[in-house]
Amino acid sequence: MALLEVNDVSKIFPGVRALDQVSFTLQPGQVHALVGENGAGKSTLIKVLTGVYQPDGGELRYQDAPAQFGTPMDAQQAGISTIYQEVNLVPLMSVAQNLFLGREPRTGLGLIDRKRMDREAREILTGYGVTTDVRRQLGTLALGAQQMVALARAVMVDAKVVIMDEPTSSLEPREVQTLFGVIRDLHARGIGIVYVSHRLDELYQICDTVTILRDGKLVHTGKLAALERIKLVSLMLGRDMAEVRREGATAFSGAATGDTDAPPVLRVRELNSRHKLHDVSFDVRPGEVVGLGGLLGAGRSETIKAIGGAYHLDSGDIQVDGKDLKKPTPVRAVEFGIAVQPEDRKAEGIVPGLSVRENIALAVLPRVSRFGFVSDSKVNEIVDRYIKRLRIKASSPDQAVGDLSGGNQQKVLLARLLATDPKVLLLDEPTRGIDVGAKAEVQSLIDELAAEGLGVVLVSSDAEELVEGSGRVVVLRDGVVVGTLTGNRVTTEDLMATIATEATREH
Amino acid sequence: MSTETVAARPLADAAKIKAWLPKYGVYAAIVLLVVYNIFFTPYFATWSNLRIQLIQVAPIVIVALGMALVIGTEGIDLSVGSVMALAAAFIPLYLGYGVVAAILVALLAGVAVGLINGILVARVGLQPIVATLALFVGGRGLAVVISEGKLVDIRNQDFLYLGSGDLLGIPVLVWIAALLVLVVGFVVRRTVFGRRLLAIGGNRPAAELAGLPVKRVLITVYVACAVLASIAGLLSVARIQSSDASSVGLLIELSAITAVVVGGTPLTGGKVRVLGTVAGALLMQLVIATMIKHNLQPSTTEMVQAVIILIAVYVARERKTR
Amino acid sequence: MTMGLASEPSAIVVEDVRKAERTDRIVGTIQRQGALAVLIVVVLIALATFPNFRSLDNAATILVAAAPPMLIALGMTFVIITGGIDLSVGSLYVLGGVLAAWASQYGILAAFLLPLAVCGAIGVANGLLVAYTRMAPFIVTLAALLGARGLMRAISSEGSNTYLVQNDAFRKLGNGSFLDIGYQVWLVAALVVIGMVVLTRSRFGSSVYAVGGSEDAASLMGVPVRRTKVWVYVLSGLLAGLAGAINAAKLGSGVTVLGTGMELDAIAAVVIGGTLLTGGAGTIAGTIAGVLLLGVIQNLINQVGNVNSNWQQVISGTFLALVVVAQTYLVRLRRVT
Amino acid sequence: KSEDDGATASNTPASAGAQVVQSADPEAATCTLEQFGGTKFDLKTAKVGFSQSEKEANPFRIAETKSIKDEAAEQGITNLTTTNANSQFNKQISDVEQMIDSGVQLLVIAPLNSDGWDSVFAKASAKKVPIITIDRKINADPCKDYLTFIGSDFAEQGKRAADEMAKAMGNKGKVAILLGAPGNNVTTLRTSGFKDQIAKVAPDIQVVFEQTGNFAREEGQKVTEQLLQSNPDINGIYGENDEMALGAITALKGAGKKAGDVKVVSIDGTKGAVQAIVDGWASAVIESNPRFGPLAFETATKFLNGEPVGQDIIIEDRQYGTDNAKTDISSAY
Ligand SMILES: Nc1ncnc2c1ncn2[C@@H]1O[C@H](COP(=O)(O)OP(=O)(O)OP(=O)(O)O)[C@@H](O)[C@H]1O
Ligand SMILES: Nc1ncnc2c1ncn2[C@@H]1O[C@H](COP(=O)(O)OP(=O)(O)OP(=O)(O)O)[C@@H](O)[C@H]1O
Ligand SMILES: [Mg+2]
Ligand SMILES: [Mg+2]
Repeated sequence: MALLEVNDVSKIFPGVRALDQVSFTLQPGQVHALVGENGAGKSTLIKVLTGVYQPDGGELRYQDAPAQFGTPMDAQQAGISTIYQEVNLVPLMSVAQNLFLGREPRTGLGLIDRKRMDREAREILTGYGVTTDVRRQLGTLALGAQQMVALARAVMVDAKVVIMDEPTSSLEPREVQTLFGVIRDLHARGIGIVYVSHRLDELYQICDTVTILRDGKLVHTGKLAALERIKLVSLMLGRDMAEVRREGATAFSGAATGDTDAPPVLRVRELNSRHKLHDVSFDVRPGEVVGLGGLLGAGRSETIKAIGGAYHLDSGDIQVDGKDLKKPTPVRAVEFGIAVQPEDRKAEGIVPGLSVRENIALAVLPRVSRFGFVSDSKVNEIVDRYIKRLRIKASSPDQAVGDLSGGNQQKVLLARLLATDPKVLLLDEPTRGIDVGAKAEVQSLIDELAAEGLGVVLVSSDAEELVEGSGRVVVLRDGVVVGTLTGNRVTTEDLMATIATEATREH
Repeated sequence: MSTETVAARPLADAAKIKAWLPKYGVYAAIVLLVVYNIFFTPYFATWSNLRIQLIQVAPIVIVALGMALVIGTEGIDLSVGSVMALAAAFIPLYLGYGVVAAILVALLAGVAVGLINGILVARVGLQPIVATLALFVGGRGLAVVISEGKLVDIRNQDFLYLGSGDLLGIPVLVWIAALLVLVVGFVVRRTVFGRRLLAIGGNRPAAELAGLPVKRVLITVYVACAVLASIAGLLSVARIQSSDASSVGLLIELSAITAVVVGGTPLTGGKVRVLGTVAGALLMQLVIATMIKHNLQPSTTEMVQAVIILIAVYVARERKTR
Repeated sequence: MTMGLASEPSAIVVEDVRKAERTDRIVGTIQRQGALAVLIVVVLIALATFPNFRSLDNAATILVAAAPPMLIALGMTFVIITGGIDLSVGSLYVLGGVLAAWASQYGILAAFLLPLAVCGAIGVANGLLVAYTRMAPFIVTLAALLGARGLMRAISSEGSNTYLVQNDAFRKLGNGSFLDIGYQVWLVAALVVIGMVVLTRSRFGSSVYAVGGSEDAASLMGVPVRRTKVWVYVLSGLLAGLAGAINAAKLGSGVTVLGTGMELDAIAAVVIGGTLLTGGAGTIAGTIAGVLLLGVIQNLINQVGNVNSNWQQVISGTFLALVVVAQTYLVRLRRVT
Repeated sequence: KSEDDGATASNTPASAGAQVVQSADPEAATCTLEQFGGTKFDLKTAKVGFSQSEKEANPFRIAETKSIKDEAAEQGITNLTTTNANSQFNKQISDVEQMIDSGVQLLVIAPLNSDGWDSVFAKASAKKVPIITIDRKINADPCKDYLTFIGSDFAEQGKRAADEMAKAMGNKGKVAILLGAPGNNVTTLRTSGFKDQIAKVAPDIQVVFEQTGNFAREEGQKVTEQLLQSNPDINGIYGENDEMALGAITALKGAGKKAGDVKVVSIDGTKGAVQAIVDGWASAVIESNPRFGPLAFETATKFLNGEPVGQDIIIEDRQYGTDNAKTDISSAY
């Protein structure tokens, strides 16, 4: 008996066949991995399953009966809970309101019983390791905590199917473990789970079945354990196994330590920002990749933004190539050769409505123009160069960036940074939410750039990526530097140990 | 296979029209209205008529250009009418020092208002509609205070030439408007400022992080909008040959916003359609002209305008992006 | 539910979180009560300066005058919280008044039902267009502003025909009072309280915040986004029509020369009251303070007396800017610390 | 206010162009203090309120407010409060109510609208505050709801404009009307008075075109430009105020017409319009006199002294034509 089943569904968007006669079956108690490159159609399939999109062809069956969900609400009421890819909660509403939206406990008069709602929310969230005041605005929580709220919300109801679209992309190891605990529990209760992730380790840890999509088509479905990792990747990419085998876990060639004698290109001293950063200091040498490690909320993003002039600092010194960057603003930071790639690509990175060309040239306009008039030839020169160098896949430089896949959006963003000829690159989660192929490209690019003499600061929640990519890792906790890993201590184990040691805050 | 191509054909045509309408719908509407008028309105297809419509639409076009820039940054400027009033109030006061002096003072008034709006929006961080509401309310009052409530007849022929003169058979007013359309079109397409403006409208946090001088660009946009409005104000004065701060530019903000939006510039920013804006203003002008020429009552005119705005915007609305 | 693993957060995080929470709450309070604070200060100064301001009659006059704008701003608050805007309210207000005056010949019930029906219907049209065609609310309701005014002119011989209220009970409602406070103030107060309960304590209210906070998220979370949007415009239309009706009752006729700029006043009041034009946040208490603030300023300018009308405008504009700027800074001050 | 705007305001001495009351019909209704039911008070020390309807942004309103203030000073009235509704009717209502609350004993009101004064009357009658309405009449009971109305007869102005138009056009041709702001009883009466009278005295004159110019010069100009284009055979333009007529004249000039080709008649009597007669562009201007101060306070004084005052005090409006424009232009405002 299948719990949820689609047969030969198709979904066509203008210009794209996002799903092409895909079939998919979920059994009760199954933890079903759904994998594929960026743009393979995973999210689209999920949205078809849950009533966000209506399929252009094919049949949907739920509990062995034909089904049709007009809205996400219908699917929810039928017992299909979903955590969509982007954290889809309402940031301005309270945590409790988000948790209960649409199913608030009510008093006899039909009014929302706020006390009960808050109390229950507190109880539920404690179970997920979120101990914040539930009356707080959700948006003030870290992404990971928000994701846990979304998870709690999805699992709270009496669901028969729980669908998770990349739930771990913004979670920390600790939280991932919480999530896995929840999944095992659901599995034990016979609930069907669809699990989408680009992190292969996770899939092998908790999934029993796998369905692989490529370019909107079904390429494989079956037991996961029976599928070799390399085979899985080669199916996803549609490439030869041998080719895949050569490349390894990440595309980093080795820890970039730079020239140990050279003076630092970036020198950060005693950054302080209320509640967030306390005396954060570190150096980055030319050619060196310095990783920033720590749990979510450790202050890594704040550190990066503060150096880039986009986060308020109460005190602190920043030097680029020996020159003092006083009162940093984004404009001055760019002038000093600092380029920041923000964590949230959609909200703070790309300008979705503008073309690839305009996005890449955005930060260097003065350099490609005379008397305020933009020179098309100069722009094209730069744009062509970076499209080639970063292998950006776009139908043309005039395509709107919003229409590209996540990985390519990320590359466009990197191209914009590189076009400014930076001395220091500050990368916050550069590979978040992009597929294996694109990830590898970005990683090797980071290597290349470091080799060319740039100083790189890398933030990543992927411990493996952090350790393999960085020559040195500065570990933060609660806005304090709690340790620095160098040389052969740059390992996942040491990273975890440093994060876990009880810090004594000195100030 | 063959059945598929046959079936796909009309589909493709429908899709083509769907893609075409948002872009060219306004122009199509203008054509329709002109055709209707040629058949049903006496003396419509004449040069003198074209001339009048162009003269009348010119000030609205000029204001709408500035409005389009502001809307491109995801803003809005309600104070344009008040700026026109301020410009009008200053003209007679300084005409004694010469036409150039008077024009400069009027433009300076625009700069001042634009700076205030821009600073309120960019530095203080007020929402544009509220920031400009203050000057919408206070600006006209100030203009009337400055002019002491007097309506002043303008007799300076050099100045009046701007409003009623001809150059190569085309009204000076129309030349000026056309020139400004070209300049704004060029600025939007070809200059650093134009691209920054669109980026800010498209994603302000991203523009900030990319190191664009966001505040400066925003302030400049509001100044440009106000200066364009003050140009419209002084041209209006030259055209009606008198300065009346209490009535010039009344409610023009709504006409300008309508022109911009009907012309296909979304209120959500990140995109500016300069020619569309001109077409939008022209369409509304033609609607009003048609109503007047057929001697219809204001009630009818207003209801027809409402319907046309809705149709135009419905047709031109953005396809949902991801 | 006790699922998953509870992990003890470190003491430092807890402390930090607490601090952040306190800040959050203060920010929220100021944002909500900023207008109230300004209102209190202004009223205190006025009480000390103008003897006539102190009279109960004057207070009653301010309240009565604020009644229709309050209703309109109430509806506008809902609309703005969903991230929309309703420019048609000024026109609906006049239209409602004209319809109420005309219908009063058929009794007091008709005098209420007709404007509610017509303005509600225009609200439905606004809502449907905004919700189902993705046209910008600004432009949809701008068209409705024109259309409703056209309709009002069409039924009043281009505005030259003023219908007189024919029903004494209806007229009484406009001018009578209970405990020295006009009936309409009581009516508006009751509706405002209902509005507050609906906004903060009903599922519809939650939906309104959710839609404004993040439309996509709301729809994925199963909030009936479109239905919510339609309803807020209906609500706004109904309240504007009702405001027109009670004003007609007070004036004893369906005056046609009203309402221009009323939508902007309402927006200003709502924004002064701390509601974000971007949607997702706002309170009715703030809106009340905003409406009263505008009313009190008007009253004060009159108390000073003999202020040239043009200076009055300059003063109102400046004051508006000051209040909004002050509020913004208050909020920011808290956020930085 | 809108029915009259004008050219450059001037500092004409108050005496020039003072209002003159039409010789009243002896049968006409009057009102006394006793009838009204008020109590006598001393005007000089009394609290007096004046509510202006529109911004003092045009000659008519400027002259009107100034006349009230000047005359109050002249009479030694020290406690005069003025408010201005900025064309917002609800504001005028609450302005007046607020003045009543603050204890004014006499009200002079320039109403924005003729209807909608119920709540004000309810308040005023409770305190027996006499109300003098000037320039526009309120539809209510004189000597009960309000004391008296002082002002012009707008329908009569329209009629006289029609007479002048008929004369200027030689009783035949096509005429266009530039209407005032819609929904305004000044517009309504000036239109109906004009059309009725034209039908009566010159049935060969056709009114072929009626469009609003909202009492504004620019709109008068725009509408005229359109109308000249679509109706090239127009011989006469009736502007319901001087401003629109002046706009029309600018349009006529722009269309290459010569002075006198199209006859222009308007109402108000501003300097600019009278000058247009002198220049040959306009044929006649009917005056609407804004100098209400002296008459208003004279009426109030009489009333407080117990003498009867008329319930409708209609002033004599002069008119300007080719014969007297040059000589009388100094008394235009
Ligand atoms: N609303 C939409 N309109 C047009 N095209 C779309 C839309 N949503 C998705 N697509 C396209 O459909 C394809 C499949 O997208 P989908 O989001 O399902 O991929 P995915 O497998 O979830 O990728 P990722 O791993 O990046 O999340 C892509 O080419 C995408 O560009
Ligand atoms: N599990 C949690 N529960 C409640 N609050 C949390 C949790 N995790 C983080 N926070 C709060 O979120 C805030 C900062 O999160 P933010 O994402 O900005 O930190 P970050 O160090 O930049 O994260 P990252 O390292 O992932 O970039 C902190 O103030 C912290 O109190
Ligand atoms: Mg996806
Ligand atoms: Mg972060």
